[in-house]
Amino acid sequence: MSGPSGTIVSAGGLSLPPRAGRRSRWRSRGSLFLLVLHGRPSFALGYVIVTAVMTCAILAPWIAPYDPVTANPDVYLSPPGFSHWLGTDNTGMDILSRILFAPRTDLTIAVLGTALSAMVGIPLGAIVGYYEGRSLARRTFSVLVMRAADVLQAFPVFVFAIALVAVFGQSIISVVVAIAFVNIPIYLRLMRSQVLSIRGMRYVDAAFVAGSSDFAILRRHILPNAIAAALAQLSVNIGWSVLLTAGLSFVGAGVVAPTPEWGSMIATGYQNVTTGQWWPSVFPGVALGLTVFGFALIGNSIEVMADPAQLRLVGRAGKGG
Amino acid sequence: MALARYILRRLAFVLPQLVGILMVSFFLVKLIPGDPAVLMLGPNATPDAIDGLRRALGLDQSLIRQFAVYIGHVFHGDLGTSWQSTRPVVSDLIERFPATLELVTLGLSLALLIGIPLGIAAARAGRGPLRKIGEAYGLLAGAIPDFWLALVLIYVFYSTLHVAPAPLGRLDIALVAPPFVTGSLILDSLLAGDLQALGSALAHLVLPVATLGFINAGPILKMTQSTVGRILASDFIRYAEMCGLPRRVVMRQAIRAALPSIVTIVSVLYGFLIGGAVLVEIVFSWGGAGQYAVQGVLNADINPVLGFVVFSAIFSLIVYLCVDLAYFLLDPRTRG
Amino acid sequence: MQDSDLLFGALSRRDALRYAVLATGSGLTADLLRSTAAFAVTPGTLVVAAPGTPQSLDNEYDGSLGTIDAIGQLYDSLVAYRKIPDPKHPDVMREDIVDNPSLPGDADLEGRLAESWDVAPDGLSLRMHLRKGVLSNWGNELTADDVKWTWDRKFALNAIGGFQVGLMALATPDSVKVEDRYTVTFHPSQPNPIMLKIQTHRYANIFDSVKCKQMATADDPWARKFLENDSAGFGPYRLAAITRGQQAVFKARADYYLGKPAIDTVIYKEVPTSSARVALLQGGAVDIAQALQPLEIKQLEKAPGVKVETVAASSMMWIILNAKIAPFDKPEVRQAMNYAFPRAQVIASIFQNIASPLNGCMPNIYPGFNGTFDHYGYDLEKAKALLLKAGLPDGFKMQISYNAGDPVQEPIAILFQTSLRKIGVELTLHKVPAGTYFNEVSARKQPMLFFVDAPWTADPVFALRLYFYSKSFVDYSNYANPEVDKLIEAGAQMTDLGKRTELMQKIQEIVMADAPWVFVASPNYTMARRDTVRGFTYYTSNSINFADFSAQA
Amino acid sequence: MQSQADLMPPSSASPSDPLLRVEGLHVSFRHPVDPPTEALRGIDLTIERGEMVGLVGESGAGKTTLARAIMGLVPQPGRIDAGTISFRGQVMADLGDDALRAIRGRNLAMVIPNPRSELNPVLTVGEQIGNVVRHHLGLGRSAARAAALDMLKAVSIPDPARRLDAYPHELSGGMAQRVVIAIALACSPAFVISDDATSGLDVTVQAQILDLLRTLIRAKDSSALFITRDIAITAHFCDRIVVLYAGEVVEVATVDTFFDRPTHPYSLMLLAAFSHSADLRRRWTVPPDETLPGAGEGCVFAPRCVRRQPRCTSEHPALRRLGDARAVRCHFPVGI
Repeated sequence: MSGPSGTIVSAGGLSLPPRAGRRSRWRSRGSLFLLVLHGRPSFALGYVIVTAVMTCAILAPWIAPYDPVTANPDVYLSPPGFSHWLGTDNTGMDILSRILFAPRTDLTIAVLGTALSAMVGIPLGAIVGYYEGRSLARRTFSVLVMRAADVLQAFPVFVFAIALVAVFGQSIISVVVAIAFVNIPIYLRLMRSQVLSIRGMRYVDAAFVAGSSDFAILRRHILPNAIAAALAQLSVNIGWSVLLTAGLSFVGAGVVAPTPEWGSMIATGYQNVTTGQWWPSVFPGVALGLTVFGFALIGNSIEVMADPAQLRLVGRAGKGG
Repeated sequence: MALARYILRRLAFVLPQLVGILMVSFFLVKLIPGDPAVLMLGPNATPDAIDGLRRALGLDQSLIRQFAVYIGHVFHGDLGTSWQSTRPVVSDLIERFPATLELVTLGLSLALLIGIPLGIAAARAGRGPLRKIGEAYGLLAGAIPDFWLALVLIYVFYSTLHVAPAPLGRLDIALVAPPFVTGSLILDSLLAGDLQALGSALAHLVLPVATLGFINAGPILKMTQSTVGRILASDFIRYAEMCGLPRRVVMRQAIRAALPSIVTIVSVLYGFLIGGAVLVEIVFSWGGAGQYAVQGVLNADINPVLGFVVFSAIFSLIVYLCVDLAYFLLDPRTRG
Repeated sequence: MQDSDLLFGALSRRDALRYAVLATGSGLTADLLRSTAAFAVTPGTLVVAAPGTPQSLDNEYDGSLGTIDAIGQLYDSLVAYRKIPDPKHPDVMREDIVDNPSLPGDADLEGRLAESWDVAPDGLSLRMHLRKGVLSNWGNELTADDVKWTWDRKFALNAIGGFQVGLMALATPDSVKVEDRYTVTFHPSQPNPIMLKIQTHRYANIFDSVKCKQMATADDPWARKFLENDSAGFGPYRLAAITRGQQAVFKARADYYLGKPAIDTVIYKEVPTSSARVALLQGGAVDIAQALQPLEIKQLEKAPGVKVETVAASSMMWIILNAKIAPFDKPEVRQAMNYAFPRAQVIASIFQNIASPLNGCMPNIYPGFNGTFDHYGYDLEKAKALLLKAGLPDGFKMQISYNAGDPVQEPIAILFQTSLRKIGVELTLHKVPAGTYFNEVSARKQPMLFFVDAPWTADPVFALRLYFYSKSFVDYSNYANPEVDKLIEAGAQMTDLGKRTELMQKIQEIVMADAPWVFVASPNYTMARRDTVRGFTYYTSNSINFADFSAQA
Repeated sequence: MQSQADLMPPSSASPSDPLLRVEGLHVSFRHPVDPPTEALRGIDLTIERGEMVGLVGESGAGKTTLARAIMGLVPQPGRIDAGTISFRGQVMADLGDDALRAIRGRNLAMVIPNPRSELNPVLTVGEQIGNVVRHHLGLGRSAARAAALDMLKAVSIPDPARRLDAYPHELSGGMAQRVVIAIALACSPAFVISDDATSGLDVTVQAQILDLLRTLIRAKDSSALFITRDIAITAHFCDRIVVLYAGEVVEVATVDTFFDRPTHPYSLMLLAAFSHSADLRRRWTVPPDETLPGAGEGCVFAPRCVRRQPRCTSEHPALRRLGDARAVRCHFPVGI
């Protein structure tokens, strides 16, 4: 579990100009994207990995050599070989097929959990940031929300997540809820600090003076410029959530067996490592690590694209050679 | 005095937070299915006995009332009893918390030893290969599940190479643990002058500490790199360069200025790892506090979970106080 | 009070969770533990690696493996089965549990705390003549009062002991009568052919009433506090120290009435993960490793310096089919489940053949067992036909609960799931933490659960009454067949062995046809030890007696 | 390229090397998407010992870039494409990092604007002055502290002994500026660059500081380059004036001749902007013609020039010598 490491530390440096015409903005973003990839080929690797993993998830039924949840005790614990490239587990299920199917579970949980937390955390953080220092009622609201976030974050993440799963029962939905809960404070804080810094800018004051409503100011002027940091966080967070999911499964609080899922595969396989069969747990670990790595790379690339200071470095590296 | 005011403010802030955390955890774990009275009495209990115990435990009262009673007990240092260990949670935790603390402290120290120099080197390297290595390490360390790394380390160093002791806890099974003083086996065996126990404790620490160190060096590296990088590009370092100060002096100033950020991430990691190292604890059968809490959750044993939350909240409180103290010493601006 | 006896090692309530909560072994392909290699077995000391230390030392309330083991060392019963060599392993001794109608109580017993015994032919009284001069670990001499107090306590506390009181068919505490200082008589309220056999039960141990009364208080008249943490018995060992979660140390008693045991000190270490126990045994750090996984046992068989003996045992693994929950209310569905269970594959792959198919509804090593009623071969066609007959041609959705603390249950469930899918039954796996697993079982609210248990007393009345008598607390399948109930009630009073056996066979035939369980396996008992340790004796309680062992220098 | 002799001021006809010589300096900034922008395009500049030169130009003309290039610290995405900078006859580019550091702050010092963000926030004033003298002059701690105290006295900071232990955030803007001057002059450098040193201060404080700076520079017999947007300042403090526009030197003249008879239209525009005559301002200021390319073929000032001729947009003017110590980059200089 890499907890806080999932947080982008320097995201505060984002400062985008008020948005120009939609088209030009996207055009420049597009070229930016290519440029960043060109400047840091490793970022491209991130997109390749994640695309590959997603492709596996989608195409698994067609590319997996075996059914991922059909046991075949005749070939239990076969080492990697011709008929089972990555070997089989203790019930004779094909490891490769299970690894290929696993992102369906892992990514679904991670993406849903992260999306849910972003959907709650981003608007809430924006409102809290926007309300801070305004009228008493609004200030009280934002203070209450922030204290609640403190409490949530002070709870040991892992114990909290397991407790949530224990309460709601072992299912994918429970894990999604647990992941969403532990991630909400991250978005909440990120958006709040972004909004706080943008709120102080002239063009926001101008809109305020011009009589725009709070909602309009938030939507039109603040959110578009504050959201980049959250987007960068999103990718990193998906990776982190995959790790958390796997960790939960590892202690048996994750998905129901024999759902193909990397963490539970590692956990199940571990019993067999004891008696010399390393393959059931080593391969899923590699797949898991690669996937998280890919998402982290993408997160980094978004971060770089959104941070002018870092862009300069990239540009130099790109042009300079 | 400024420092005292600081600490008081922190305390005033933390106490309600502690109650808040307890409240959330209390109601959360109360929702976990499983009747403690049934579990405590076991399968042979008659319904009468169960009802009696429920009354004795106050389980027949409203949740709010139960919570009030619990909080009252907590402030008297009573965290209840674990039905699994049949012992008071406080004594269980006093035994187990130091185990976790020792592991986490050493793991984090190793992470600092790896992360800070690499982070500084990467920040200095501009866009050279060191920076790439630093970045790759940061990403990789963040991507590897710690429990998996622990398994691989065990497989390599214990099963295959036979250089590490069996991952069966903190001390060789044949040895008698030194008398309990601090709870840290290193310190206790030193105090007792038991070199054999010391050696065994150290040997058992190697793999779990390496696991935690390697993984957590990632965020420390990232933080160091970005902070030192930012500081190296900052006005005052540029000014120091303009003043022609030697490279090492400039670097020293930069690192000194980066310290508060590093202290912050270390404190966050420290607090996180108390509960977050649980998977590593499990893999190494460490018998630490996190493992205790997780078992509590999984087995509807409420008091250990709440007790763990209390302990870790108090621990976080102490860590954050230390951080404030460090800030106070490191940054003159906070003294104003 | 129910299944006191039933708890099979690894799966008992409390300590199972400690060794198992999470699938996390440790040792991997264990080899020498470098750091412990130096720790050779000290002569006279036996180190046992167990899943858990005893929870409570009071057998009234605790049936976990650690407690079961401890009771055998600290206490003694009135009588015990005579030992004979195991037919397949001449080195291994086991109880001679074969019924012998020429002997009182049909059982081949030897005296322990009792020197001799008289069983009334009508089965209405059992007189025990106690051995004289037997001292407890507190130095008090054994008297009839101790036996009386022991049973009074069972009456009073009415937990596990209450169950035994029921088996003995004792109506009131007065049914146990002290005749003189060394004679005591049990008077069951109805003819009871198995009352002598029940005295062999590991939990029919006798307390030192003098000490216990000293330790009793007004709040605690039966010395529960004291007996939870200490002992007052006539057994071969005394408790030297106990640190729960770490170890218990037992010391041999020089004044034990059968002579001081060969092993002077026994260190009973808690090593929660089974792979860790394997590693320690291989490294020589421990002499005996208990409760190992099939693959680990296979691995140990090849290990140098280690001796592994695996013998047919009384424990059974089955899947409870709750007869009160549809569709298991229909016998056809329950039969279909048995036909669809890939038993041979499970035995071969998951159990590594260190188990035999469970071919009956009681331990197949017990007298009176009949294996011919088991006709459940793997036959999906038959299963489908049965489902059709039950009106479920398209199958159904079902959930199976399994114990996270027992590593073999999940793969078995997965194999079953794969097999059931072929007849349209969609099985979902429900993992239950070891610590709360027993609650799920005893609550009887789940449709399908794994269970592992063993009736300790080697008698069909005892075993069948336990699981299939509708008034039994242990009838976890909610199985209720009036005919079976009647047969059990009749059998329990039938003093004639031949007729009793007939009744019991009839019950087995009916139960096997009714299939309240999926009959899974009869796992062997495996003793994995250093090859310097001798004297393994198998007991139907699936636990060990330290006094049987000796160590070679 | 203009020959060096053309720019030699008459007063320093000595055959020895000038104190600072910049030849054909090109600096450009790289951008990720757009082509690089040229910040300096062929700067030639010579400064003699004891001379004070004013460098004027509007924001973005390249003044600070030039100053930083002289210090050997081109700001981040920029780099020197061509040209040399020699200090006391030594080509800076040939010096290693250590040698550069030894010169910087010791012989070549810079006074910066907005010093509160440029001073190290966690070091006291005394430590920061002391650091410089310790490393450049090899003084011990106590000697450095004494020297720092002397410098604080020299820059007329009130209560210098107490300020020695003050942190930057405890200083007012004016005081911080004095501290920066103290740091710059602590080692009696041969050459001081003042980069808009007083831009952020009140007008009265500005005058005090500039007076102080000039007095101290004169007292130490140093040379100086005064970078400013405020052309009036140069009139008081400098011997010569160099006008920078869009990275090019457009006019060089002694102070007297410059203010008497400016020749470049841009110089006139600058002067007009500072005059009280609206008429004058109107005469020399036109709205920039966006249709003309900013750079490239013609004169860089052409788009804003009131005297633009067709030639101005097609031919890039060279820096022409107009007699002693005087040069202008214009096809049609004023009054010639």
